[in-house]
Amino acid sequence: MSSRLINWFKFSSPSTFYPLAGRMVTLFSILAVVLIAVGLYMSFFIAPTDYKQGEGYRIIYIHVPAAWMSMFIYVVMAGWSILGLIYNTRISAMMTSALAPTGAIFAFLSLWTGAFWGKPMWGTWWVWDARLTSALILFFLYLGFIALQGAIDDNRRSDRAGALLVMVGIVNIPIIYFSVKWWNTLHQGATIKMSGGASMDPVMLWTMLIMTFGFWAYAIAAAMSRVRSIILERERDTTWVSELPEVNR
Amino acid sequence: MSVAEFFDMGGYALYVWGSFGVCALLMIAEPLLLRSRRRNALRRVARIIRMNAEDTK
Amino acid sequence: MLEVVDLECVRGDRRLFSGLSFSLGGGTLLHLHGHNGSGKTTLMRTLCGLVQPTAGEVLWDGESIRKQGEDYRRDLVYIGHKSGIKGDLTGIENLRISCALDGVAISEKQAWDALEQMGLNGHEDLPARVLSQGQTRRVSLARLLVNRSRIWVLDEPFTALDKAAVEFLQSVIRSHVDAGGMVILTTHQEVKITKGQVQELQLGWKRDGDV
Amino acid sequence: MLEVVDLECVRGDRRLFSGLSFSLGGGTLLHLHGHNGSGKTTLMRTLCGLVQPTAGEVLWDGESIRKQGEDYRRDLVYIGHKSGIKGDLTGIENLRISCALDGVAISEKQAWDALEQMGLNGHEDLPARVLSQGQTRRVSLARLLVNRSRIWVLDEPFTALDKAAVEFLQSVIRSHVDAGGMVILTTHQEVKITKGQVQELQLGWKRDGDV
Amino acid sequence: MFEAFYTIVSRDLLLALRRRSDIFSTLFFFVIVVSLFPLGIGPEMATLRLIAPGVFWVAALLASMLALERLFAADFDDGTLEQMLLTPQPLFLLVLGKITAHWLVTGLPLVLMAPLLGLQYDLGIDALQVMLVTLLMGTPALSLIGGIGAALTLGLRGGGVLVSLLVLPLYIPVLIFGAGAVEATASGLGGAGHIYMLGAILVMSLVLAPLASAAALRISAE
Amino acid sequence: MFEAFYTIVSRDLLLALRRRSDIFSTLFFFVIVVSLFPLGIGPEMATLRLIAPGVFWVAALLASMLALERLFAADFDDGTLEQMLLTPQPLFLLVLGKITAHWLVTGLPLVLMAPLLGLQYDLGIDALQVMLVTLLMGTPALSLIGGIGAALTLGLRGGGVLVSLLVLPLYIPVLIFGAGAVEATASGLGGAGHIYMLGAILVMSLVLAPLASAAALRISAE
Ligand code: HEM
Ligand SMILES: Nc1ncnc2c1ncn2[C@@H]1O[C@H](COP(=O)(O)OP(=O)(O)OP(=O)(O)O)[C@@H](O)[C@H]1O
Ligand SMILES: Nc1ncnc2c1ncn2[C@@H]1O[C@H](COP(=O)(O)OP(=O)(O)OP(=O)(O)O)[C@@H](O)[C@H]1O
Ligand SMILES: [Mg+2]
Ligand SMILES: [Mg+2]
Repeated sequence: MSSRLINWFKFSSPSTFYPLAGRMVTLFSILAVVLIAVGLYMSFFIAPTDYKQGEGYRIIYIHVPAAWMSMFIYVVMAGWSILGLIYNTRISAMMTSALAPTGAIFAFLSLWTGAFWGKPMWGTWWVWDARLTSALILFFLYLGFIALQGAIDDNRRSDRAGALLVMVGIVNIPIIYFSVKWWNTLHQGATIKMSGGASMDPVMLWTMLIMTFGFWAYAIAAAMSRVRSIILERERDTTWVSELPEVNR
Repeated sequence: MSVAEFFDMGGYALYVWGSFGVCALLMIAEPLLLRSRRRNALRRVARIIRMNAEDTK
Repeated sequence: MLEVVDLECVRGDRRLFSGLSFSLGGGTLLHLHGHNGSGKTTLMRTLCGLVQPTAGEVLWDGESIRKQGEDYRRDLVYIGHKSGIKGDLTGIENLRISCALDGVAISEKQAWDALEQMGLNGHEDLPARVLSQGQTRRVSLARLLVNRSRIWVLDEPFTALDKAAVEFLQSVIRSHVDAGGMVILTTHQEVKITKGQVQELQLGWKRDGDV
Repeated sequence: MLEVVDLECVRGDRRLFSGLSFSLGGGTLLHLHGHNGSGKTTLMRTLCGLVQPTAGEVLWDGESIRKQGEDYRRDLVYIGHKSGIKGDLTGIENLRISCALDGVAISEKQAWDALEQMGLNGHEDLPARVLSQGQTRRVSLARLLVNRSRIWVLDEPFTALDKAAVEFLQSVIRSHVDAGGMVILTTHQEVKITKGQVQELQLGWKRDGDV
Repeated sequence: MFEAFYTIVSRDLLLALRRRSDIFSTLFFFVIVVSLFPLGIGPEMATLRLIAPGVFWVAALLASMLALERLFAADFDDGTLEQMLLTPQPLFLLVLGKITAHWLVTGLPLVLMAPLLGLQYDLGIDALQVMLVTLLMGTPALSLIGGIGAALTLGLRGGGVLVSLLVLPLYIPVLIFGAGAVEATASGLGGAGHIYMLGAILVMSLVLAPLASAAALRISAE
Repeated sequence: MFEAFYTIVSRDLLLALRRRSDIFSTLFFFVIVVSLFPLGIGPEMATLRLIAPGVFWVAALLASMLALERLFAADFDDGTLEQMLLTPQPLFLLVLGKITAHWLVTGLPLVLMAPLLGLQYDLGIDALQVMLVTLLMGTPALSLIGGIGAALTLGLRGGGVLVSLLVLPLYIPVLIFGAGAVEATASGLGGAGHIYMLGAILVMSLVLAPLASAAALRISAE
């Protein structure tokens, strides 16, 4: 236990996390490019045309991954925040704020693509249906977090305030996820049940999964590179930063 | 299937490309922003190092 | 016994103080000196636990004040730049409420006496809003007369007070120190406290004489 | 030439002062004395025309200030308990704006110099919000360095200032008086102004020594 | 312990009594919003009855969101909050006290007023009852949740908006269930389900919100 | 003279820029109010289109009423208002300056935002145009009129409500003509008449309000 704790703390110090993050950026950017490329190819050329929605349904291949990631990233942020409270490691706060913008982007994408899907399918860009609304709420949560941290000059305060906010906001995730169950709505129910049984053509399903993993890799790459910048900005007057090769180039 | 057909997306061109387009846009824009942010951070650090060098001199 | 172990505080891009260590036993008065902006207020707020230091620790009876929380606060009074007075409440009400929250509820009678001593006769039951600066200040200082905490942290307590009030407050402080309490004080005016029990601490970066 | 003709001011059910008459020529300093709550601030605000007296009048060059309005205000600076500083603006911006409104617009350069003189080097372009009390006070006092009004009304200008700053401010006041200006001043601290040009005025009802 | 809770509540009630406005302003705002609509929309009863639940709940939500700014701000400015942080009392208790008083002053009057205003939109008795119940459960939840936002944004440059931006996402569920319940009842199918959800939200916020707000205050007071 | 006017306007704009919130808070409030209604009321487009003008105007009215509190309060608290009263400048000019800035910060963004939100309620183009025009004429009038109330209630216990109480009666005509114009257009019969009335109100308040506010300020500052 203790030994595990120790090497956890080793990585939680910015100076050791920085290079690690660097390696992850390269790895996951490559992964993301490959997966998304394959995913796009499949979603346009392999995946069959949907019998009732025609070609329009292909939006699903970005809509659903985006929607999932938007929720997933928020959960991860909450995880980091809790870690931060327990071990108060500086890195956790940095990770939280590094994830937020990417999460916000995905939340926006799920709204946007959803709207662009809704127009042909439901004949309207927007309805105040539970799922849609809760997705909108999630987007607001991200904006709120970013705005709050933006409004605070002092790093330490903004870290702590942010962490608290994220943990409070986490209660919304179940609401979003189950909103479809709780209200009977226009919006699709979960096609992938927790039980695992899928109500979907396997090819479509695979394409969706590949895209999802592509987005996932993208998110990691983006967050990691952002956290590197944050570390640089905050640790700017430490010696280890001043000794970095990329600085002295 | 011809290129035109493909881009027509069975009449759903606006919606499909509208979504995929914006998606691509954002997912290309973000890395660019990240890159510039990193550049600025590095520049700032470099400046600070130079300042300290001045002081020690 | 209050101990400060190399405390550091950074504000914006200015390091106000660092590696600051001292300890304070019962029956002593610590007089903070320093030019405007030297960090006196910041230091005091750190000692109260209102500000988290960027490095170092404050220990009370050997244990970090962060850990102690309420126990430490029970031993502490802080009177800062902000009056902590509700303009819509009378002096009496203000005093009684703040005491109740300090855990030492006092009777109407005691409150009247305290304000009387503070020279607010005839103003006890006016809404604090209409009081003059000096009078408002007196109301917030009245807490010291009824409060039995061991540490008093007083940030420029003499501002806006007239000479008589300053005299009186000094005697109050003196007797608290004599009774074995601790006082941490900053003021830009002269203080006449019997030397000997007095520690001095100098903050700041300006050479004196510099404006 | 400022004349006060039996001025009376009642606050709530207390008559602060009545039948108050005096006149003030150029090159003199009027030092108001009085215990807390004796009505100094009220009197000063009356002299500025912010408070309407219950009886009597204030004349400026023989004419009532009520009538003169803007002309009188052009000759007047009042620095009171409230800082009159916007926390979100930097010292420079605060100074320049208040001067512009006083009708004496000043250049960026002049503003920097004034604050420099007030000993705010390195803090000129911080939002006033983050400044210490003394520093905030210095920003509002900087007006005196660039302003050319004849009457200065200063309500406890020395509060929160450190010794060096007090010294400096006193020299500024002195030179204004020497240059034929008038200063109306209240403070509970000692003031060293070359006697002779100084008038004293005592307000209040408490015997001194009383708290 | 409860001593302190009691002191805070009575203190804030006393203050509210001194500046009555605080009691009325929220109530008044609520009344205005609700009554202005018929003016803006026109008197067709059909339409009004249709939109009534929405209007009432939105009005209630806005009212409590606006009241938030006053929750800690005054104490923060005059330094009494600072003093509270230094009292030897569990902070969450004081916070709970402040929120309780705040609700009694801003929330309760509004709840009691609602049914009367409801007549304006000629809602049925049962709909009115449900409205009363849901508001009675919903508004405290709103105050509790809002407290967190208020505490987090205390003394920040972006005060006003930030609060709304932070708090709104957490408010919307309350709105949906609240209005939902009334609508469901008005349109015949019972609103029990919604009301249970409201209850759940209330309990959760009652347990968690004060702790969160307390933590937020410590962060902001620095 | 205009020097002073210009100084005040730029000062307040600068301040608004520093605490952006003030710009957004009103706008955000407006957006919230307008967007929450569909949530509370439900998505039937027919209903929405029906109530749109009302919702928009009520929202605008509330937004500007709430922004009022901030018009003089801040300057009053930190003593800068006191200083303004002592400057050798005609006060009504300074007041006009403050109100102008206030409108640019709180009113204008809201006006520009309205048409976009209008789409949510799918209003027709012409209705949207009229909405834009009426808001463009109405909101300055609201700010000007509101200024009087704000000045009168400055520093009084009771601030908030009092303002609304004083101001509301004067606001309602603006509301009625404003919403009226949009409805009239939406329902085919042109809203010209209403718009003229709005114009008249605007001109009158532009002339009288600053003087009244100035007088009120002198009274309140004592
Ligand atoms: C603005 C409009 C929309 C928003 C905000 C939205 C939001 C979401 C969210 C948050 C999810 C993920 C939640 C989950 O997987 O359980 C999701 C999944 C999904 N959405 Fe949407 N959606 C919108 C419009 C649409 C439209 C118009 C359609 C199709 C007609 C659609 C079809 C789906 C499907 C099939 C899923 C996958 C469900 C699953 O596999 O669990 N969405 N959407
Ligand atoms: N965000 C910030 N950026 C830069 N400097 C800051 C910031 N916050 C505070 N400061 C500086 O920190 C110092 C705060 O000092 P503090 O208020 O403790 O001074 P003080 O010793 O109490 O002065 P005074 O005697 O005037 O009360 C000031 O010099 C102020 O300029
Ligand atoms: N509404 C009121 N009712 C009763 N008394 C009042 C009222 N308003 C003001 N006062 C009294 O008038 C006096 C105001 O005095 P002022 O502020 O001028 O005192 P000061 O001489 O400036 O005192 P300080 O030295 O403390 O600044 C105070 O004694 C105050 O109690
Ligand atoms: Mg200080
Ligand atoms: Mg005074």
